[in-house]
Amino acid sequence: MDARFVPLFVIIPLASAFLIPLFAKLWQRSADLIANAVGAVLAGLSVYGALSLFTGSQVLVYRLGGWHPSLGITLAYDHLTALVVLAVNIVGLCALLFAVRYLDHYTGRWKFYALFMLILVGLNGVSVTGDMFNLFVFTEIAAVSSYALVAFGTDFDELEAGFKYMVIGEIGGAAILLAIALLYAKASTLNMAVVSQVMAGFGRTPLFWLIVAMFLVGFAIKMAMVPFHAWLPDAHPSAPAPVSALLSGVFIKVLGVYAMSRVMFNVFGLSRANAAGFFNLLIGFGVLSIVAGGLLAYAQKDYKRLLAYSSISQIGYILIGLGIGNYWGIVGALFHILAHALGKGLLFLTAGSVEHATGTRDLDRLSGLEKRMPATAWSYLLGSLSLAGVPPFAGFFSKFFIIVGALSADMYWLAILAALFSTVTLGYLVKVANRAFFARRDREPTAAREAPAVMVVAMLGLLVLTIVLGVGFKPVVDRLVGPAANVLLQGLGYAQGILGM
Amino acid sequence: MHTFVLMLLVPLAAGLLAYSVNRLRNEFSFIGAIVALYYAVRVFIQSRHAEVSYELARVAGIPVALRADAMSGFILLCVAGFAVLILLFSLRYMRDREGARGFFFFVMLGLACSNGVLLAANLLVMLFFWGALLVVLYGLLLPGREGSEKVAAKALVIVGLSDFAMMLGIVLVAVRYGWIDMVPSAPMPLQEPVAIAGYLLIAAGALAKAGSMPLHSWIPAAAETAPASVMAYIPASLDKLLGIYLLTRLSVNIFDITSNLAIRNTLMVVGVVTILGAVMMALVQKRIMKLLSFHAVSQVGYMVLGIGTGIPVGIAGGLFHMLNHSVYKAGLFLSAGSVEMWGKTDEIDELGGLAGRMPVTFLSFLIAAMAIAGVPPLNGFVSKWMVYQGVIELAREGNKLYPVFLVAAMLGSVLTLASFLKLIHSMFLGQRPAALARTREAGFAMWLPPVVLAAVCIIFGVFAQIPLQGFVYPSLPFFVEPIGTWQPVLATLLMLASLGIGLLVYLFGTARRTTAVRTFVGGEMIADDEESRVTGTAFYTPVKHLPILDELLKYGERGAFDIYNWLTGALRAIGLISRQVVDRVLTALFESAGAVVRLAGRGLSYIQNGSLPLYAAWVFIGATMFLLLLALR
Amino acid sequence: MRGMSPVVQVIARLLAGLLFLFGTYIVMHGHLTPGGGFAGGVLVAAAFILMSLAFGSVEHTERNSYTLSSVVESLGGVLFVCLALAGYVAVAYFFQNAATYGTGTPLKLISGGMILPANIAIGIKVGAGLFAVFLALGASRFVMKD
Amino acid sequence: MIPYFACILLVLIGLYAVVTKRNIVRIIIGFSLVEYAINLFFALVGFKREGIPPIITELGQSRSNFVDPLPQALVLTAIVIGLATTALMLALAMRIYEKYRTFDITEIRRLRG
Repeated sequence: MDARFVPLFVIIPLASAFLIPLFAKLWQRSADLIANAVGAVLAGLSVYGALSLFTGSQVLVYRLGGWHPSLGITLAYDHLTALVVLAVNIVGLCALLFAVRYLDHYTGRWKFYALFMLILVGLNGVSVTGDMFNLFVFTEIAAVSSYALVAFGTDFDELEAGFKYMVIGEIGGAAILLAIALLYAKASTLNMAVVSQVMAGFGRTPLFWLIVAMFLVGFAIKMAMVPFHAWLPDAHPSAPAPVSALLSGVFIKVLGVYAMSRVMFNVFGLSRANAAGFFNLLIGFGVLSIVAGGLLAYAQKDYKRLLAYSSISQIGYILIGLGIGNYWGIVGALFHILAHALGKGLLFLTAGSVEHATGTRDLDRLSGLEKRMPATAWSYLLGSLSLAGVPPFAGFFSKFFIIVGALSADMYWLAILAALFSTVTLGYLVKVANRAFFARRDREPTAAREAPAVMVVAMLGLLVLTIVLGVGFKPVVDRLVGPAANVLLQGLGYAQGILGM
Repeated sequence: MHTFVLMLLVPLAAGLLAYSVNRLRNEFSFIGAIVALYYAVRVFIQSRHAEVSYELARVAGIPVALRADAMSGFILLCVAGFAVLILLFSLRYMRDREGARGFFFFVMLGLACSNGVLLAANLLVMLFFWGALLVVLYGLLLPGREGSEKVAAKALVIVGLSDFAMMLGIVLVAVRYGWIDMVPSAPMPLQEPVAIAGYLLIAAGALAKAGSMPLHSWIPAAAETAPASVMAYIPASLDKLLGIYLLTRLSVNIFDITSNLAIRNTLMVVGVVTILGAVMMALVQKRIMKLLSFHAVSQVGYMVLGIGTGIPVGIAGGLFHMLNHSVYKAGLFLSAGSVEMWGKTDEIDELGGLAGRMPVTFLSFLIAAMAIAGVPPLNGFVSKWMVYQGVIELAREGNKLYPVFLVAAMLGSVLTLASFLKLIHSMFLGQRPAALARTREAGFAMWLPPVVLAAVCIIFGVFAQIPLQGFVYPSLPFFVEPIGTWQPVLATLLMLASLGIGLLVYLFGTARRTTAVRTFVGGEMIADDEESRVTGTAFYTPVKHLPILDELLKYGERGAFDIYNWLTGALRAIGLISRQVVDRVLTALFESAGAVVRLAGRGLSYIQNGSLPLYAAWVFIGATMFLLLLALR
Repeated sequence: MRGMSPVVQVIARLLAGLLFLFGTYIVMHGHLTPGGGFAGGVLVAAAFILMSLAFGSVEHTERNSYTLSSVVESLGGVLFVCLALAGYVAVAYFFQNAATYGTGTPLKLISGGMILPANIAIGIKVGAGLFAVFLALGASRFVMKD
Repeated sequence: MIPYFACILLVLIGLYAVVTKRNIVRIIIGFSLVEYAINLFFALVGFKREGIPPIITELGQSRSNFVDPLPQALVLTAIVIGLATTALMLALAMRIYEKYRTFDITEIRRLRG
C-alpha cells in the first residue's frame, strides 16, 4: 500500500461526518447510504492495507503537510496499526449495517451517523497517528462523540450513564494531557519517534515514572481497567446497540490498550527486561480486572450490562498478555483484541436485536427466544463460545497463546487463573443463552420476530469472521499478529522505522 | 484433496447441507456418514501397517498436521460406524421431535470433530478439535425435555472446565518439551513435576470426556432430558471412544505410565471408585435412561482401571472394553429409546411385560445387558477378564493394593448384573400395564441398529480373537500376552450344550406348566389385574422395612433373616448412601463453586452503587497506586 | 427568548457590527498576528449571540437560525477538509500548502497560500458551531427533539 | 517555580470539586478548573525568560529568543476540546435536570449493581 492511503482512514470519515448533516437536510435516508458506503470503503481499505502488509514488512510513514518528523505530525502504518485499524473498521461496518434498521426506534438518525463517523475518525486517528498530541486530540474526538452517543436515547438511564461516563472519561483525558505536557517539558518534541529517541537517553528518574503513571491513569480509564472501570457498565449498555458494539468491541481497546502499548513499548521503550515492575503492575491489574469483571458479570440480570462487565474481564486478559511481555503473551493479547472485537461486537448486536424485537433486555423477562429468533440465538451462542475460548472460534487461540506465554515465562498461577476464568466466562455467557434463548418457560415474549435482514446480515458477518479468524488463524498469526507483536517487542526500534534510519 | 482433509470436510459439508436444505436432511446426513465410513475404512486399511501422515501447515514453528496409525484407524472406524447406526435409528426416532434439524447437523459436526481429534498429529491440533466438540455437546443436549437447557449448560461448564484444564496441561508440556506428537518416537518418563502435572491435567480432560468420576455428573443429568439417540451418540459412544483414546495415547504413547507407580495407583483408584460409586447409584434409579447413564459412568471405571494397571494385557483390556462398551451401551440406549418411544415413558414403574410385544428389541436389549454385566461368552466378559488379568498381574510387581482393585471390580460386575436383572424384569417381563396394551415392535430402521450391535456383542465375545487381533493389539506398541486360559469358542460350545440340556429338562422333565390363579381378597375376586400388578422396583421393597428389634419376629416370618434379603438390603443401603453421599457431595461441590462465584459477584455489585463520587474516588485510589508502585519505589 | 431593554439593544447593535468586523479581521490575519480561525470565529459567534440575547427571538426564528448555523458549520468543515485535500491531491501530502509562494512574506496577507482560506474555513465552522451550541443550550428545547 | 505549584494547586482544587461537590454544575466548574490549570501548565512549559512573542513582524528578525510557540498552539487546541466537552456536559446537565428535576449527583443513581 502506498503511504498516501494512510490519511484516508481519517479523511474519509471526517469528511462524511460533515457531509452527512448536509445531505440529511435534503433527504433523510441519505445518511444511511453515506454512512454505510463510508463504512464499506473503510473496511475495504483496512483489509487492503492489512493484505498489503502481508507481503512486505515495511512501515508506511506519511508526513502530514510534508513537514519533517521533528516538526510536523507523522502518520505511521505498521503491522500493529493495521491490526487495530482492521478491527475498528470491520466492527464499524457491521455496526453501521446493523444501525440501518435498529435506528427505527430513534429520532435524529443523521446525528447518530455523524457522531458515529466522528468516533471512527478518532479511533482510526489514534491508530495511525505518530504524534503524542495528535493522539490526545483523536482520543478526545472519539471520547466526546461517544459521550454524546451514550446519552443518545436521552432517557433517565442514558443521561445518567452519559454524565458519569463523561466525568470519569474526562479525568482520564486530563491525565493524558498533563502527561503530554510533562513529556513535552522533558523532550521538547511530540513526535513519537523523536520522543522515543530523546527518552532513550533519559534516565529512569521519578519524573519519568510520573509521566508513565499519568499516561497509565489516562489509558486505564479509557480501557476500563479495574478500579477505573466504574463508568463502563453504565455507559456501554445505555448506548444504542451498534454503538455498544463499537465501544465494547474496539473503542476501549484502541484508546486504552493500543494507545497504552504504543506509548509504553515504543515511545518509552519499556520491556520486561528493563521495567519488570511496570509489567507486573499490568499483570496485577489485569488479574483484578479478570476476576472482578467476571464475578460481577455473573451477578447481572441485564443482558447488555452482563456483556459490559464481560468486556472488563476480557480487557484483563489482554492486559495479562501484554504484562507477560514475551512474544506469545503479546501475540495472545493482540489476537484477543481482534477476537474480542469481533465476538463482543457480535454479542452486543444480538443484544440490540433482542431489544429491538422485545423491547427489553431484562433476562428475567426474556425466555425461549430461540424459536422466534434462531439466527440471533445461534449467533449469540457461537459468539459467546468464541469469547470463552472454545475452538474453532477465534477466542480459543488468543487464550491459548496467552497461556503459552504465561507458561513460557514460568507464571503458572497466571495460566491457571486464565484457564479457570475461561470457565467463569463460559458460565455467565451461557447463562444469557439459557435464560433468553433456550429456556422453555410459559412466559414466551409476545410479538418477538427475527430481526430484519440487514441486522441478521450484520450479525452473521461478524459470526463468519469469528469462525474464519479461528479456522484460518495461521496467516493472521504469521503475517499480521506476529509482526505486530514484534513491533511492540522491538521497543525503541520503532523510531528507526519512522525516521527512516 | 487428501483423504484426511476429506474426512474432516465431508461430514461438515453434509451437516451444513442437511441443515440448510431441511427437507433432505436425512438423505444428506446419511450419505455424509456413509461416505465418512467409507473413508474411515480406507484409512483403517492404509494405516494398519504403516503410519500415514499429512502436514497441512506450520504456524510459527507449530506443525499443523494430520496422521493416522493403527489405533486411530480402528477408532475412526468405530466412530463412523456408530454414527451410521445412530443416524439410521434417528431417521424415525427423531422425526417428530423438536430440534431434529439441529440434531442431524450436530451429529455430523461431531463426526467431523472426532475425526479431527483422532487424526491429529500433535496435541495442539487435537486440542483444537477436542474443544470444538463442546459446541456439539451443547447443541445436542439442547433439544429435549423441560430443563434441557440447564443440563446443556451444566455439561458445557463441566466439560469446558476440564477442557481448559487440558489446554493448560498441553501448553505446560509443550512449553517444556516442545509441540508433542501424538506418537513420539519413544514415550517420555513421568518423573519431572512438569510432566506429571501436564499428564494429570490432560488426563482430567480425557476423563471428564469419558465420564469418569468425579467429573461425571453431566452424564446422568443429560439422561434426564436428552433423547435416547443423543445419549447413545454422545456419552455412550463418541465421548467414551475419544476420552479413552486420549487416555491410552497419553499413558502409552506420549508418556510412559509404567514409570510412575503413584500415578498408576491414582488412576486405578479413580477407576475403582467410578465402578462402584456409579453402579450403586444405578441400583436405585427409577428411570431407564438415568440408570443406563450411571452404567455408562460405571463402565468407564474398567477402562481407566485397565489402563491404569500399566500391564500390557490390562491396557489392551481397557481399550477393548472401550470398544465393547460403546457397542453394548449404544445398543442399550437405542433399544431403551424404542421402548420409551412406543411405551411413551421411561419410568421403570410404568413399564412391564413388553417381551411379547417387542421381541426383537427385547432380545437385543437382553444380549446387550448380559454383555454389560460381563456374562460369558459375550464381549463384556472378555474385556473385563483381560482387565482382571492385568490387575492380577500387578501382584508380580509387588503392588499390595491389587486384591482391593480386583474385588472391587468384580463386585461392580455383580452389581451391574443385579441392576440389569431388575431392569429387564421390569421392562420386558412381569405383567403388562394396561396403558401398554397397544405397544408394538419398532420399525425396521429402529430395530436394525440394536440388532446389529447385539450381534456384534456376540461375535466379539465368541470370536474375541477377531477384534483383538484386528483392532486392539495392532494399536498398542507392545506385545500383549494373554495369561489366563479362556477359550471363547470352546466355552461357548459348552455353554450352548448345557443350555440345550437345560431346555430339554425344562420341556420334558420336571417343569410344570404355570397356572394362573385369580386373586381373591376377602372372598372378593379382584376384577382388575392392574391392582395386583407387581412392578420391578418392588424387587427390593422388603429392604425398606428392614428390622427394628421389637418387630424382629414379625419380619423374620417374612424372611428378614433370609440371606438374599440381607444381601439386597445391604446393596440398597450402599446404593442409597452413595446416592446420598457421593452424588450429593459432588453436586454440592459444583454448586458451591457456582454459588461462590455468584455471591462474590453480588458482593462486588454492592460496591458498584451508582455513586459518582465513589467512582471518582476509585480512580484516585488507582492513580495513587500507580504512582506509588511506579514513581515512588 | 425575550429581548432586553432598548438601551442594551442599541448598544448591542453598535457593538455587534464591531465585534463581527474584529472577528473577521482576526480570522483573516491568523497567519500574521496572534489569533486565527478559532479565536476569530469565537468573536463572530459572540456577535450573533449578543444580538440574539439583546433582541430575543421566537421559536420559529430560533429553529431557522439553528438549522442555518448547523448547515453553515458543516459547510465550513467540508471546506476545510477540501482545502486539506487540495494539498493531498495537488501536491503530495494531506494538509500540504497547495498554493504557496516560497516561504511567505511577513505581514503580507495573501503570501500564506492555503493558510488564509483554511483560517476562513475554521472561522466559519467555529462561528456557526458556537452559535449553534448557544442556541442548543440556551435558547430552546427543540433542538434535541429534531 | 511558583506558577507551576499554582497550577498543581488549581488542579487539586478542581479535582476536589469533582469528587466532593454534589451539584452537577459545580462538578462541571471543577472540570473547567482542572482543564485550565493543565492548559496553563502546558503554556508555562513553553515559557522562556526574556522571551518575546513568536511572531515575525519584519524580515530578517532574529528568532533566537522566541518563546516556544508549540505549547501555545497545542493549548489552543486543548481549549477547543475543552469547549466541546464543557458544552456537552452542560447540555447533559440540562437534560438531566429536565428528567430528574435535580442537580444533585447523589440522587442520580438508577444504574447500579
